[in-house]
Amino acid sequence: MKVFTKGVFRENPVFAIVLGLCPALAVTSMVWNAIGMGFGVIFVLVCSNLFISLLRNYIPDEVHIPAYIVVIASFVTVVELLMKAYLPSLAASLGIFIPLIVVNCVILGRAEAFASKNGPLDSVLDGLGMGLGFTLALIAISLVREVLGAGQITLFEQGETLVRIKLGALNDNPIRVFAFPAGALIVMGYFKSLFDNIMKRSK
Amino acid sequence: MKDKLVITSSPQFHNGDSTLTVMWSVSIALLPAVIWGVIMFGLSALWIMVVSVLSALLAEYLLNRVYNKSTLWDGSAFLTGLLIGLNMPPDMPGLAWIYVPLGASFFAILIVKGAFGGLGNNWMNPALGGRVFVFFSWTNHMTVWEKPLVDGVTGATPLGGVKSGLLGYSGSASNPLDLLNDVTNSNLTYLDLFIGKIGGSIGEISALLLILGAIFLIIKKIIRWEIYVPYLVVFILLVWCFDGNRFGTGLFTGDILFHLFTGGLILGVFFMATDMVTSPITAKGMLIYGAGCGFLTFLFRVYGANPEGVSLAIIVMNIIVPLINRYTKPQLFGHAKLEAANE
Amino acid sequence: MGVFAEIIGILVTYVLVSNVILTQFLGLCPFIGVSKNSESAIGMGFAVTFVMTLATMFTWMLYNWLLVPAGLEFLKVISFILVIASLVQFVEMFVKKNSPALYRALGIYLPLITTNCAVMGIALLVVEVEKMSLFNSVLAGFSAGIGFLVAILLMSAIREQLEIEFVPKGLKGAPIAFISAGLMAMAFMAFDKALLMNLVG
Amino acid sequence: MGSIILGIFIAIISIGLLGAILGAVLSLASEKLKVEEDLRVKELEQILPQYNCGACGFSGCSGYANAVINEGEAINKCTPGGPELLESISKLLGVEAGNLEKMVAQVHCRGGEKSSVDQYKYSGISDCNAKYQLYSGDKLCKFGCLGDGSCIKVCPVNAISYDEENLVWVDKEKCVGCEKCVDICPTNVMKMIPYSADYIVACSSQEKGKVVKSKCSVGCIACSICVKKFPEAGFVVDKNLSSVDYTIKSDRAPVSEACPVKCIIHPYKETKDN
Amino acid sequence: MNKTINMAIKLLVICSAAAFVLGVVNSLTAPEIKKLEEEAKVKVLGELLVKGKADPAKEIFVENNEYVSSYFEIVDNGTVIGDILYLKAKGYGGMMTLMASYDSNGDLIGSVLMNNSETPGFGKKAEKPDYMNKFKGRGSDSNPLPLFKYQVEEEIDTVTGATITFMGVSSALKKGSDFVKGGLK
Amino acid sequence: MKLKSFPKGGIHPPHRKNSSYSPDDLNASLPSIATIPLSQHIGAPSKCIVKVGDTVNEEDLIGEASGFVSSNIHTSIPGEVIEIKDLFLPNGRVCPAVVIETKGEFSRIGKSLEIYPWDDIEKEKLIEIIKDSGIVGLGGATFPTHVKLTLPEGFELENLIINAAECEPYLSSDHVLMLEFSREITTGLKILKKILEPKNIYVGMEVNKKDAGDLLTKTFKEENLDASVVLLKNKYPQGAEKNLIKAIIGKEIPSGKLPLSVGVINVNVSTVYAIYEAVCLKRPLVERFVTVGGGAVKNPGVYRVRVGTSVRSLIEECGGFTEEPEKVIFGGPMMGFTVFDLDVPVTKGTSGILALTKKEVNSARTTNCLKCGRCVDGCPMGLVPSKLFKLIDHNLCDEAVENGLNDCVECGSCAYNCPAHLFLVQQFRAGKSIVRRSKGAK
Ligand SMILES: Cc1cc2nc3c(=O)[nH]c(=O)nc-3n(C[C@H](O)[C@H](O)[C@H](O)COP(=O)(O)O)c2cc1C
Ligand SMILES: Cc1cc2nc3c(=O)[nH]c(=O)nc-3n(C[C@H](O)[C@H](O)[C@H](O)COP(=O)(O)O)c2cc1C
Ligand SMILES: Cc1cc2nc3c(=O)[nH]c(=O)nc-3n(C[C@H](O)[C@H](O)[C@H](O)COP(=O)(O)O)c2cc1C
Ligand SMILES: Cc1cc2nc3c(=O)[nH]c(=O)nc-3n(C[C@H](O)[C@H](O)[C@H](O)CO)c2cc1C
Ligand code: SF4
Ligand code: SF4
Ligand code: SF4
Ligand code: SF4
Ligand code: FES
Repeated sequence: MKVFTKGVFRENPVFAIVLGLCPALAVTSMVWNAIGMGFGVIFVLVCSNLFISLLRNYIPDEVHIPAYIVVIASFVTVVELLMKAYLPSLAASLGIFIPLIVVNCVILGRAEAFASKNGPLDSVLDGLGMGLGFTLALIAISLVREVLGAGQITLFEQGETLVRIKLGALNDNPIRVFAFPAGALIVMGYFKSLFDNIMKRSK
Repeated sequence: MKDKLVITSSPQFHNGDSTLTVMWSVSIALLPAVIWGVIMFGLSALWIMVVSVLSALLAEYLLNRVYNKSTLWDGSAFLTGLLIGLNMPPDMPGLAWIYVPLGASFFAILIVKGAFGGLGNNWMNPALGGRVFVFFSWTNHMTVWEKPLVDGVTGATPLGGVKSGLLGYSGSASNPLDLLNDVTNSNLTYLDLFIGKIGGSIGEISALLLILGAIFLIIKKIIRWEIYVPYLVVFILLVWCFDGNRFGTGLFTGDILFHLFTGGLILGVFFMATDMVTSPITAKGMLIYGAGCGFLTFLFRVYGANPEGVSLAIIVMNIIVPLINRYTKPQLFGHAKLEAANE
Repeated sequence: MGVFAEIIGILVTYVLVSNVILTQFLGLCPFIGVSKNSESAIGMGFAVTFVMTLATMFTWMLYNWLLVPAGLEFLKVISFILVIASLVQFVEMFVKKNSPALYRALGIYLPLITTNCAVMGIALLVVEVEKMSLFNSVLAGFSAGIGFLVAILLMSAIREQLEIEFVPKGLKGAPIAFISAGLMAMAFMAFDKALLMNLVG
Repeated sequence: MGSIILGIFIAIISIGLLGAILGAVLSLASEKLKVEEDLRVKELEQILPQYNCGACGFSGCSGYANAVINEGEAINKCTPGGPELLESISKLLGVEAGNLEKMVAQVHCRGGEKSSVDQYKYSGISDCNAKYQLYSGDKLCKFGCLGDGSCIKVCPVNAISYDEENLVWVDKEKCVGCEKCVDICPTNVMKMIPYSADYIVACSSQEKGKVVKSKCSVGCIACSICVKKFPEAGFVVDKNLSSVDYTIKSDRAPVSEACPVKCIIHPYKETKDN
Repeated sequence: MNKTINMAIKLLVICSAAAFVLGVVNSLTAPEIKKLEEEAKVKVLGELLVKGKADPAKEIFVENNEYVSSYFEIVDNGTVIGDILYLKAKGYGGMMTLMASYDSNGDLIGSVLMNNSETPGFGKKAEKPDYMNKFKGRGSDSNPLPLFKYQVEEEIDTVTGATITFMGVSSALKKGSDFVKGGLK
Repeated sequence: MKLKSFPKGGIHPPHRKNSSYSPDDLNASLPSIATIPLSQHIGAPSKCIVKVGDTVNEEDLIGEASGFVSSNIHTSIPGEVIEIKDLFLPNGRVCPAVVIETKGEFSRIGKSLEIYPWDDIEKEKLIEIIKDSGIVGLGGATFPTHVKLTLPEGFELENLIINAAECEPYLSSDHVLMLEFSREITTGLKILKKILEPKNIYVGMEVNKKDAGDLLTKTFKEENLDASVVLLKNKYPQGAEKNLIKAIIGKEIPSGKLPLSVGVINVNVSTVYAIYEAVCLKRPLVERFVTVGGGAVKNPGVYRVRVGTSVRSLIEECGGFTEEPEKVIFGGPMMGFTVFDLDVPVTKGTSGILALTKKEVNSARTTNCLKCGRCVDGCPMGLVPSKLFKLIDHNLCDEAVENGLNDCVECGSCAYNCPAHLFLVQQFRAGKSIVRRSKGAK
């Protein structure tokens, strides 16, 4: 259980380790994008952790990095292709950040640090925890950003199906800067500060 | 005889200037422009400035409470609020006249200044940070221009008029003023621009009154020539050289007067670029910074998508100030020789 | 408008208008992680520039000369990352062997670059989205690297200054760095595309 | 269907080849370009988390490993690794904490606003070292705590805070014994004591009892009651000042009671949180 | 050397396996993606055509025109009733591409904003059909295409804060109309 | 004529000098009780050679130099030692002081001056006399003069620079001295010339003392001394050794080096006069010129005061206070020290005693630094005081040293102009002390 929860909070990849920032900031102007991105990452993390922990004894040490990368890249491609085929508008708004999951240091880091040393069950749990932590962080950032920057919360969007809560006056004149990179970074700054303080208290 | 004398470290006396006097002097220097804004645009302008100043003070008060300080009346928050007010369009629809200046002041004081530790620690000009924030957030409100009340001539700001005018223009005007008059059906003169009978932000329109305020600050040795002179010189030179191209009159035909008296240049040059907190600390650094501001103002104003260039130019230069400070340290006394000797 | 204008255009685009960090959200991890002091920031900046230039070149060739003719565009992620990872490793070994001084200055930043999404991001961008020519791609890679260098250099100067300012305790360190970066990004919105268009056509 | 299989086939061939070629090149290169490395660096690198995040202030995990081994960098810079990592590094490098008793810092002065007499009206920086430049501080007693908290500023773990009399006080649970506060304190009133110390003599004045009395109501007047009445309790009076010999274990509560100026006190108590 | 070969072979195996998996996934998703692209094209043509048919394959490229890059004909029952133009326009976020269809008089039948990097909430509004509807049916000398914002009714709702996009779109559409009226030259 | 000055930094505080005086009234009255500290110089404190109850004659030795860099101390009045007590000196140090109550005869008062010939005395012997007379630098640093005058073997001195800049506001002791004793100063210079054999002699002074400069030039000519008066701009700190030398001969003393490294010895003009007295009158240093001034003093003026006289009696002599002073300062307002006790005695280094009113002090609440750069403009040493301040505040003293902390001469130009009223100089002193301490620990 600890394997699972530490990724969610204490070792949260975005807030504690400050990695995987680009997607955390780039795709968080809409909650739905954050959810989509988060699930992509969870999928890749879980699958690659599982495979790597299964294969860990067969992969020679000298080429373990390229081998891991290939495994990860394959799952990333799978995500990309599936998303393009079945969730095209999400794929369009996530843009190159889907293929970039492959360079998200969290994933390779977990493969190296955890999956290559632990059994499949633990590795899957670890991947799930880390991925969930990542997703929750993204959702938190995107909630603030979409509410302030667009005055709405978009929970799902595909074709004609749209689950979106509009927030009255804010929706008419949202504080648009929060939808831009500038706002993302500022929101992230305050989140990080908040997170640090909570961690300090809980110690 | 008192029982105890005051013990301090040397020096034991002081020239008498203080943060307080500096900040309030700037506010006083801005007073003519404030009054002119109200005369030209009426009470709506006054209310906008009241909102921005009050909310700046409120934000400062909140920070004071959180960090246990007492800087509410040191003049800096007031001045920031005032400058924000002066940088607002004179009329905004609906409730925008409340939430736009309020948003700008809050962003300026709480984030641009407060997050860094308050007065003196911020690297970006708070008032301009706040203004740019609302400009990008509520562009629709920030680009609506009302007519001046007295001798009203044009709705658009001169620069905005010229910029959008140029897009679809097919007339024969060969300088910005003619173009403006042509597009907006008015007959402005350079004197109108200078005195401030034009559209624009509340406090930017009257070059004359702003220059008077600036002279007051120059006399009081509050603003430094190392900033405003290179700013003006570089800007004027570039305008003179290249602005004519836009009107098809070739090099060295730019309309200097038009550019000098429009678009908040004077306000920016003398009151905002000179903010000591966000400008370099050495004279050499200030020269570089001033020149950079001039260059960027020209670039943004003449080639950028937004009609305004001054505020963006200054905050972009603010980013570079720490770097400038790092590379323009003065030569330490007695070290030049030492280094030479060591080599 | 000749080649010259095009070159300037690409440079300005990737350094200012579409700065990798401040407008594209690429390469933020090292940007926050390695900007605490200027020396390492400069080292990182040059290392990124170097790798990015090479990486865009190799991936462009791979994509346009191998993947596209064979109809294998879907393999771009896996092949790009292989190329980039190997490239970084190779460069690292090469520099270490041949120029220990350069290695000390730049090489130590190389391992960080494999997981820097700016490298991969720009490589994908130029071949897939922008569909540039080889020369332009390499130039774009180089310019994006310079954009990274500029951003991280400015950031490091700001952070070094903040180090001795009286930033509130809770915001010291990474949080204030993010906020500063946010303000930088806001100011960089001044460099809009229209500016570029009007300048170089 | 055929074309699909053909496509997959081409994919396998080309990526497989790419992988093989790159693998071969890299392995060849790694042999040709091999540089001897300190094995310990490699080992340390292995146990670091490999996030290469730069949180340690170095260029990635290997940079940090290198700095630890070759430049003697502190081993606690990797925040992502957490305490477990710290433990394994210290195991690897054999840097043991040792079994000496933990020492903590404490202020040996209780002359707060109410108890001590001022010499002059100070106006200047609120910092002990700065104040010390002017006649060694504004208190009449030159041995006491100036109360401006230079120590608070340097303490890396925020172990020092003000108590209700606006004198500083160390929380011995938080203190990690780095002695930074001892180094910064201009009056040397901050001293190290064992973690287990139950009582301290909260005064540092080496002046004669009478003089002390005129300057501060809680200063040690060297009356020697603690020594004479309780010879077993381990108190020593030297240079007009009593102190405790902590190697002697004894019940010191009665001594504290007996001290006429009440400067023998517990080294732990509540502080204002601020 | 043995080691090298060993490593190369292992990587080869891993890569091949990965490529195999991806090949399979790709073969499953590729038709789906293709279908989506087709649908998008049909939708665009639907907005551009009221009647008649167009064959994009017969695209004619135009040299040295600041606004029109290429065009192809709309054919109804064998007669050419108009043209579809690819237009270039200057927007806030750089160059934009438009597709616009005109009848032979130069009246606008329909238009769609294609590639652009305008700001969501501002210029991006021009992607919406009701934005373009403001231009529909205009173009002849008696009913000219609007060039300035005030020439469009209810301008406040749709185009506020995006003058640059508007000017870009409107001038491109106008130049397109002129191009058609001028006999495609 | 273009006035010389140092090129960089410097400030222009108001002069507030008052150099009117009447020659007859120059001597302050003799103290009935003199408190004479045993450390009035840089270097090792002197060793006390009297005890309570001893009777001493005027100008008797009471403290003996306890090393090479140390100085003799003489009593300024005849009488009985009634107490030896610890005393806080204005510079914050504690040292023992001998308290003497007047008794017996003053040896010189009312007697005609006897001028002893010195032409035949050798160099070494002259330095010996200076040492025995307890002469220390009177420009403020109180560095034992005999040490300064002892040149390294075979060293040929280029320039002797006499510091008569007196750039501190309020102070005019050196000015009055020069107006009154130009002939004696000239003789003192001749003695120095014999000891040091410099190629050139310059007397540097701010142009506000032009009258004294003209008088000196005239006297030099009459006395056939080859020395030139250099008039300098009124700019603080023109009198700081490094800046003075830069202004006059254009050379910069390398950081951490002595003036000797650019071939200069720099002596204050009062010190020159003290040398004259020691050699020609056989009189040790027991008296000096002190400016009493400041808005709170009724009759400000310049007086010749015996070492050991208390501030209280000196101020009473000037008519007392007109209003309560905010601060009482030893020295000038830029570099001087405040005191909390009016019983502190005048020492060899006391060039002025100022009682400033609240209005003159102009203090205000400190705020954060505004980065206005006025401190940078004012600093004659090319430092960035605002940065140093923050570095020290963040305990980065080593970095502060890299940024030139130890080059700061504590002139106060930075703090004088600082709109944030930051205590810059105090911070630098604290920083230096921390650095010194940590160096000592290592
Ligand atoms: C963040 C931002 C995004 C903008 N996006 C667009 C845009 O997409 N299209 C456009 O024409 N103008 C855009 N603008 C430009 C401003 O809206 C410009 O000032 C406006 O076009 C002025 O026209 P107005 O008179 O309609 O307000 C943008 C401005 C900002 C600050
Ligand atoms: C520790 C120390 C040693 C000195 N040694 C010499 C010396 O050997 N020769 C000399 O001419 N001056 C010496 N000086 C005197 C300095 O040159 C200078 O006159 C003195 O520090 C006072 O200068 P100021 O008031 O400008 O600070 C020394 C000063 C100090 C503090
Ligand atoms: C800021 C500053 C100002 C000074 N101003 C004077 C001055 O006005 N007159 C003076 O004689 N010495 C002044 N001094 C002291 C000189 O630097 C130097 O110590 C002195 O001239 C040496 O002569 P002395 O050893 O005879 O005192 C000043 C020193 C400093 C640091
Ligand atoms: C000459 C001068 C110009 C100033 N300009 C500005 C300004 O443009 N914007 C602002 O927020 N504050 C300005 N201030 C006030 C103050 O410096 C500012 O609030 C600080 O940046 C806050 O740290 C100015 C102050 C002075 C003395
Ligand atoms: S213990 Fe020392 S450093 Fe701490 S407040 Fe007291 S005097 Fe200052
Ligand atoms: S500075 Fe170090 S020794 Fe002092 S209290 Fe803090 S942790 Fe303890
Ligand atoms: S006190 Fe030091 S820092 Fe300040 S001006 Fe003088 S030399 Fe410069
Ligand atoms: S003079 Fe004062 S406020 Fe101005 S920069 Fe220097 S320290 Fe800061
Ligand atoms: S996620 Fe982009 S660099 Fe880390």
